[in-house]
Amino acid sequence: MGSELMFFFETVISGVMAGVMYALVALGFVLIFKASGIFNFAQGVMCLFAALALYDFMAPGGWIDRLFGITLPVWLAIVATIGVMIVVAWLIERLVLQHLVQQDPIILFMATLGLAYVLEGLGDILFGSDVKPLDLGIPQGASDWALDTLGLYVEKLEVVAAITGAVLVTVLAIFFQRTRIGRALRAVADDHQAALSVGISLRTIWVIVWSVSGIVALVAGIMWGSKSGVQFSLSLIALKALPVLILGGFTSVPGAIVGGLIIGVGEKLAEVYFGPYVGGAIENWFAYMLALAFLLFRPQGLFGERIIERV
Amino acid sequence: MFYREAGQFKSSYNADQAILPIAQDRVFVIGVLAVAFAGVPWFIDSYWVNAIFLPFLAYALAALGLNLLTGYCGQVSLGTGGFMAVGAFATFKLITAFPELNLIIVVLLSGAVTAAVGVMFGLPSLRIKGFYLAVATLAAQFFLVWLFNKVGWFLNYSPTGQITMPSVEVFGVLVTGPRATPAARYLFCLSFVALFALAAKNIVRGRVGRSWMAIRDMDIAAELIGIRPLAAKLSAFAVSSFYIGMAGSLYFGVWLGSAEPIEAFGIEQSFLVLFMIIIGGLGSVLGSFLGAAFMTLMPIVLKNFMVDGLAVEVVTAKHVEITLMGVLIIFFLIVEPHGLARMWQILKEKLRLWPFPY
Amino acid sequence: MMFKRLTGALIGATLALPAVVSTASAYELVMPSLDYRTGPYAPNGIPFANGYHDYLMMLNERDGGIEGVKVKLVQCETAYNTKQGVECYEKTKDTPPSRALVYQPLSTGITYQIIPKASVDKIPVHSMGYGRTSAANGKVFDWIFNFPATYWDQAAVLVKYIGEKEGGLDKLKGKKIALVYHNSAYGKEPIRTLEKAAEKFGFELMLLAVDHPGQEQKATWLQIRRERPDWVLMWGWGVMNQVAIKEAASIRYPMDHFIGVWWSGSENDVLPAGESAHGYLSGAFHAPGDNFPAHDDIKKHVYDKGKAQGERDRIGEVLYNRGLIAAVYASEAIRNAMKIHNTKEVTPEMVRDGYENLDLTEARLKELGLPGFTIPVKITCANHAGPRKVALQQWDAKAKKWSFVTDFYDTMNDIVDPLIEEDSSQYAKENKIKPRDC
Amino acid sequence: MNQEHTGNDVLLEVHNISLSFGGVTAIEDVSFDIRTGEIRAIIGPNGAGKSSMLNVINGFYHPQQGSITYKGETRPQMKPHHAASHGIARTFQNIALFKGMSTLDNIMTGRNTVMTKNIIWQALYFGPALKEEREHREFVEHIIDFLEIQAIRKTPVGRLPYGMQKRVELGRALAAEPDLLLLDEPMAGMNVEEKEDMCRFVLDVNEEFGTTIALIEHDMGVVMDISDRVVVLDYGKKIADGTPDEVRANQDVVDAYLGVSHG
Repeated sequence: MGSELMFFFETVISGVMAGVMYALVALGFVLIFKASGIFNFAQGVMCLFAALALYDFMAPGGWIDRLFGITLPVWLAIVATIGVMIVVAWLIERLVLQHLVQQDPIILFMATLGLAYVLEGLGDILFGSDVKPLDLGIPQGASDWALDTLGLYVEKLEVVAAITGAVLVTVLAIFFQRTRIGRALRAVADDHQAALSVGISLRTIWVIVWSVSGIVALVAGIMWGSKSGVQFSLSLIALKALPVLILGGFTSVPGAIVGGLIIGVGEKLAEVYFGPYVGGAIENWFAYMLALAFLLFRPQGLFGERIIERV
Repeated sequence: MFYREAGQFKSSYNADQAILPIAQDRVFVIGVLAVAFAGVPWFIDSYWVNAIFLPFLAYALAALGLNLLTGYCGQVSLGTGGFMAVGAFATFKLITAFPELNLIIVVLLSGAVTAAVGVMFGLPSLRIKGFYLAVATLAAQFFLVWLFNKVGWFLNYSPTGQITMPSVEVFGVLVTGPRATPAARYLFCLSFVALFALAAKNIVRGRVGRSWMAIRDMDIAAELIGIRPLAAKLSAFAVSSFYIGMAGSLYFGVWLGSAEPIEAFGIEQSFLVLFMIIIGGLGSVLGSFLGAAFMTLMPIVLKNFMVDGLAVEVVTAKHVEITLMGVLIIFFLIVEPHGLARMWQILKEKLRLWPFPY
Repeated sequence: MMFKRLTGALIGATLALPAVVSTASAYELVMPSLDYRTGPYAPNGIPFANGYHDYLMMLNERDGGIEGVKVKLVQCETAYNTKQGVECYEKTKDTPPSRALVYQPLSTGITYQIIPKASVDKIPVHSMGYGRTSAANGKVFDWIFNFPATYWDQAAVLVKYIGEKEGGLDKLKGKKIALVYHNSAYGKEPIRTLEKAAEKFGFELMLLAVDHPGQEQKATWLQIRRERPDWVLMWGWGVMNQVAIKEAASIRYPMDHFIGVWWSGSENDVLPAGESAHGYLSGAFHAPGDNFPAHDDIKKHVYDKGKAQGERDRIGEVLYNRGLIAAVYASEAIRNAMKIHNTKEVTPEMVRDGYENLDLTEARLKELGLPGFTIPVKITCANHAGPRKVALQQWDAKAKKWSFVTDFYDTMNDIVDPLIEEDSSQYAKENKIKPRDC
Repeated sequence: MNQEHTGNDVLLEVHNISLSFGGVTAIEDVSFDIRTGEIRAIIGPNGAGKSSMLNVINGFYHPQQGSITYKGETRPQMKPHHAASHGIARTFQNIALFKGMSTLDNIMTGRNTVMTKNIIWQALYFGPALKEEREHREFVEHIIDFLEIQAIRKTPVGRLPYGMQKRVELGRALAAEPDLLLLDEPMAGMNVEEKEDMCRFVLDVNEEFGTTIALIEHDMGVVMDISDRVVVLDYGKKIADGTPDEVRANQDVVDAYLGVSHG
């Protein structure tokens, strides 16, 4: 009985950890949706692209190595990758978004599909399609202490991810609440015209928000890439973030985290306790069904802004 | 010079309500149909049918179905892959259980089954809107595919999980299976697509179509002038799923011939068809065709152009193809955000003035 | 203006579509290669495609082709996608002068697509150790070959190995074996065989499906941690393998009790897990490593001349060698066809005969510069699966090397044969095929 | 169509309606009636609850208290499509046309409640469906003639100027052949000429088709000119009800409009 209870805790903890990992991906979506109303289909590919760049900068035979004959240490590679993501954001604004201001959200959504294709193709051309084991020195494997003393299985990488996720959300929350740019971002989210009238350039805002989202993508890419190696499949984790998004609301940063936790715990419990009776592999649709059930009660997601209907 | 409507007067409302009120358009469409029905079958070979025409036709029908729902009724759905799977599996179950049943009836029944399933998964649309609905329809996508993959009955307990279409004759002509001639398979699909494109055009210009568009443009006002959201949305889901189900049936039965649920009907399908209608033109029957052509044929054109034409190495060509595909999508959206169909319309308007641009 | 130019280019490209340009006047052996160097499974597709490419190029460079007739390798990118695979098949099948001589479809989905088509087009298909298992029955599947062994043989062999380690097959009673499988047609292949074996030997079978792509397997491994199966088998593919091996290590599952199918046993799968993958086992039907004379020839004739598509230090990876052995089988079948039909201008029909009468002995392997690389293969009209033997290899994380740890085991005919018979006769019935007499 | 212009039978009556949104009271205990064939104006300062009242009448808002008697049937609330199919049509304060559709199609949607042919006939576009489509098209063409908007028949309404859009919206409401027409500020934002046109249409509708009209309007001149009776709301309460002259003389109304503080 005791071990059953212990196992239940383990399942819940795994769910929490998985949820944080999903939330890391979902955060990138939220940032862009919040500030520009764009559902960014390319978010998954951005994670892949960032992780590919990061690996490449540190690897012998990578671009830095070929161009300058050196490989970068981890921290410098991260800085360089952040630089790359900012350039990518700037290019996206310059070449794509700028020409599509005022279009329907669904058109912009389609444009992000184009972006996804471009980033995928460029990623392949620039960095190759092999599996790249990403080792930044993040501890991996089960925590021995937890396993030996508590008999509890906790993955170290995921603890790191959870802490990172928490820090990231806090930083973003402060960024949105306290800084001038953050307030501007919120203003843009509320009303494009109003934001323009107080003298904030929409274009600057978009570059900033896509950059931040690129950085979030890098964090997600590092965490997932450390787990499975950097490869094309990394771009598919975006699918895992979608139920989190609907549950938490497209516009809420804390929503992404809470949504991630609910989805993570929910799907793990379902798979472990209910899956064996129906043949398993139910996690995916269960996550969506769970999100759908929530939506039926709150059509705008848990933390989404309330939709008011008027004529 | 050649594209003029001046001098074409309508003397009755019937004529004014005709599908193609402008004579040149009529000639053009009849010409396209004539070439498609009478010309293409003469030169079509297995490459053209398997790589070009059947994928185009199957996806065009699916895109048409989704466009009815998303383009005309404004309900974004990402369940297309799942609904295509319903159509495909209905076809498989029907044709293996009743081998004597005419394939035409099987395809129609598959559409009907899918319509029923579509209505069921359309129910949340009464409360959930926009992208939330889109992502909610993913629940249908994942659940349906899981179901077909997991429950042996759907697969006729095939040990591998692959379903295979038996060879079926329609009016004495083989249309499925490896021995069916390219022309027979092509004509079978083409007939469905042409007929149901016409039906779609009719539906969207009648009462039902108007009620869908009313819901799309302003659902509250529509409700207040007496359009029932329930009936309008669910009928859109039903008709749309009917089309998508038939598309799934042709996709599996006539084109691929065998399929496994996860790969053939995965989430990528849902996105692909949605992108077809956006790039082709939301709320446009023509746009569904243009979008399907763009998304299915453009990669092949790019690839063949680079590999055969420019002798680029295959891998590089693939990478460049993906990148170019993205660039083209963005390019077309910037040039005309409302899709290829609108671009075509603008072209026609220019043609109307040609050769005097002002 | 821009638009107009674009339209022009597009029309030009469309017209170029069916163009199959034939430049050389001499007879050539057309060998299509349906590669997947892009997409989610690219990491596995690249080494295989390189191995296939390099061996055939080496023949061209060293011997002027097969028996002096040049090989024309026609590559086509499928991205492991069935629909693109169909396009590739249709595009390449009639390439002049010889038409496509043999297809290696390389994915379960594409194999299933090509099986009926190739039978009508009269082109042999070699789905080497994958695809439709019952194609082993040559009486029903005239054009399909899947030697040297099938998934079902492999499942049987893995049970045999486990039995041996437990001290005899009778000791399997009461044991628990888990199967972690890719939730697709491919992953479901071994289930029937394992169920039959479980029935016969009395072990408990635990089935755990993992959905594509398989980056999140927490729930699966939690269940393994709770149930503590004695052995874990895996039918995984792509990123699923890497994650599974890491998860297994995390829950401290003993690696030497964790056995993958031969598609879950490449360097790609174990390297990301680092040290913790040490001792992981997988099925195999050919040796790893680049220490064979054939590899030296490849380095000399392909890499030194700058005709390679891959990197030199990746020669000899497991999947590279798999591509290589596929090319060896194909070229030997063609050579055989030339001998049987006494012509250098072989057609796909002749190559089929070449495959059907293939007898690749150890002596011949030695001549080819691959002594001990794999087991001898002898194909007959009735048996398209050949020897149906499987060995196990193990990963040494310190040396970063795979190596054989067992000899080749025979399959369990009493379990697998009836299954093959059942499935192939059902296929024959559904498709109205009258089995040949052999 | 040529009903008697009686002015005596009560078509609709609201009894003691109260409506609030999350604690904020929009309408408080309001009762009044609308007689068949009359033009009934509802006036009051901004935020008086006029639009809310219309929304209650055609069922979009559900009042917490009170009941509605329409054509002799009393119920606490209506469903919007029920109201629509029983002859209540309306226009909106902020134009609520279907922007993606042409003028003709917009007005045709007004006929939806009386069109019956099912989707299969429509898909065939043949026989009964074609006949039905043509009959309704003819009816709609009458409205188009009546409103003098022939030239913009095929124009997408999104491209029309504001005044025209208002007219199309009126056309859409008329297409339903309503017994009771609710007009929410039909002349807001119009110039004098457009207002005159609109007044003419409203009066013509009332006289030619005998349609009962309830309208909200801010332009007092217009209200006093065209309406038969006026009800005045202020802060959600009814403060006056009667003929234009009676209302004009009411001290509460004068106070409300001049902004004299209450009580």
